[in-house]
Amino acid sequence: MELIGHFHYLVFAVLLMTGFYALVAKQNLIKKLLGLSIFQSAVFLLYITMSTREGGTAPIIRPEAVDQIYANPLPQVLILTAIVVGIATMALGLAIVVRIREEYDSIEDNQIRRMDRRS
Amino acid sequence: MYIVASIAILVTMGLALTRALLGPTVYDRVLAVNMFGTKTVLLLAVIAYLYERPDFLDLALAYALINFISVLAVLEFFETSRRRAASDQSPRR
Amino acid sequence: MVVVFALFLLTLLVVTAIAIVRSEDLFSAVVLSGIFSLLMAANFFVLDAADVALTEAAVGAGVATVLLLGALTLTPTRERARSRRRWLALTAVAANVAVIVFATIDAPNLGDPQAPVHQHVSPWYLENTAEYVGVPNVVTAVLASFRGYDTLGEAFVILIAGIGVLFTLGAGRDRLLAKDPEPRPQEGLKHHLIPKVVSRMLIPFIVLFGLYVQFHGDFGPGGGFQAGALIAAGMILHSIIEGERAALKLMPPRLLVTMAVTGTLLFGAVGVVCMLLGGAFLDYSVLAAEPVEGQHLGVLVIELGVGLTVTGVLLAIYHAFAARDQ
Amino acid sequence: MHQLLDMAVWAASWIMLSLGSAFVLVGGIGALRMPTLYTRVHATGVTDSLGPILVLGGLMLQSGLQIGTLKLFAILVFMLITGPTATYALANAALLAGMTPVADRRSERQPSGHEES
Repeated sequence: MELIGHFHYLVFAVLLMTGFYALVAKQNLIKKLLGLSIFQSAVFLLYITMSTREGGTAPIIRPEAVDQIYANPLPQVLILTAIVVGIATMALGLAIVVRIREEYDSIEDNQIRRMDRRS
Repeated sequence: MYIVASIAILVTMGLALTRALLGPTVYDRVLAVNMFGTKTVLLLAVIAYLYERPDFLDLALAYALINFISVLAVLEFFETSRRRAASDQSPRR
Repeated sequence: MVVVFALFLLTLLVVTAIAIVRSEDLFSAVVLSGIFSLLMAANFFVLDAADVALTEAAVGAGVATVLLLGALTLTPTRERARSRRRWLALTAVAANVAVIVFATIDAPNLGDPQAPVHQHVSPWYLENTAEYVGVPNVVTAVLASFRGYDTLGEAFVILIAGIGVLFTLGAGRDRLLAKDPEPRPQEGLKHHLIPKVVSRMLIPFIVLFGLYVQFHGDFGPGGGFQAGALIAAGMILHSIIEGERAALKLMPPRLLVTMAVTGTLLFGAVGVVCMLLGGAFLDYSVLAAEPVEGQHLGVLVIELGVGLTVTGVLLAIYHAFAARDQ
Repeated sequence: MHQLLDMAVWAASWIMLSLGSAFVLVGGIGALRMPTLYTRVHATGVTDSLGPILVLGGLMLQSGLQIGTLKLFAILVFMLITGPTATYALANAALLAGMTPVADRRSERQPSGHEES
């Protein structure tokens, strides 16, 4: 039971670090952005995990149900907005990648650095 | 009974994911994503009943409506890249 | 039993994430990220977060994949360079996983009602939403009313991100319209009869459903963020089918930018009106004779503002990418 | 009489749900085990229509007449419209890219530029 209760944290750790690995080790800029979005999703997952309650349901009040337990609405609010903000900022990142490609004709980090050093 | 249905759907999701990981062509992956999408709709519908909150079917409805946009986007992606390969060989600015 | 489903879904999630990072073909990675988003939504739903799941559904299925594909048409789709100092990175990452797992040993179990998160503000929200705001969906109430400042900030962040994209890529769009504004017969997927007919039939329903999510957000899962993403997805479908020029003719860039700006300004204006009526900034109780009525009105208007902003920004971003490759 | 009817509806819904699950599962196995792309499209395309009809139909019978049933019906209709369209779009994209449908696995040709390492 202990393992089931903590499995979400394990998944959070692995997802977070998978995204982080893509960010630091991969050279491709789009791959880095995908890694960033995985990293972000891991955080979303942690927050939503914290919001659940045993025997609870989504925090939409049902007047007919007495003594109903509801999940914590606050983390859900934070994550709900963060998802949309996440896609908007990822689009900004992609836009910058597209511009980099137009300037350097490459989206590989090491090649871009080499070109920068040469000029 | 809902549980049996959800287990069948979950197993199918696993199979679809395996297909998406195996490939071998990109079309197989897109096929797997599409399949995964329909299975998600079914899973969400069944779980909404399992939780006894049918008002959450909105979610499955949203997926049923917009899931195929990504497949069409893939089709358009292929068309665009093919058209570009046909029209000019020179690198585009 | 559902807990076991969640474990299975989470395992699939990890597998997908590792596959995304490992795949050398960026196109495959993007396709796999579609699966990742579906799994996230299913997980959120299982974890009792219907609103969040709806957001992830609308954003992930309708917008994220399309945006990534739009960027991929402008960039090479294969990863060329190999990973740098792969083993060093792997060791660091593994060490970090160990540290995080060690740090979460003392964390409360999943769903533990004694967890610190459930002790402070949230019981108050759950008990008093009906009295102060009077909407059944506590998430909407907290989002729009109790934490209105936060949401205002998020709306501005979205607007600023959109402005950033338009500044980085925007010129191409005006060029496209100035050069050749007439829709071409070859554009889009118009020559595919079945997708064309089906999409023309579906787009009104998607927009209608978006409006339902927008205005039903007080009672069920939904609200401005979800509705904005859904409506944007519908219009993106229109643009994919009919081609970029037809879509820009229907909703010109100027209109999209106006929508985005109007939305945020509407949000801010509600706050200012509240102040002028003698309340605090974004305290909607003063908007009507009855405080609860005022809250209702305020929530409705600011959700509308958020919806406008999200639709405008997401569509403007999409068009910025799509018009660039013409 | 009423009781008998209820029983019949109940039994029918369970039968539909289990049949639907079986079809869904068969589709999944088909997608994994079939040898070429087009056979896989076939396997999933067919079961993606039949599975939802049975599963969602079973759920509809479970819930009786209420707003949820209407939503389920809408989901079903939209899935029946979009599923085949997506399958068509996918098969069409593959065909246009030059993947020829073949019966023999060994001669499956992959067009240049789309195969992966």
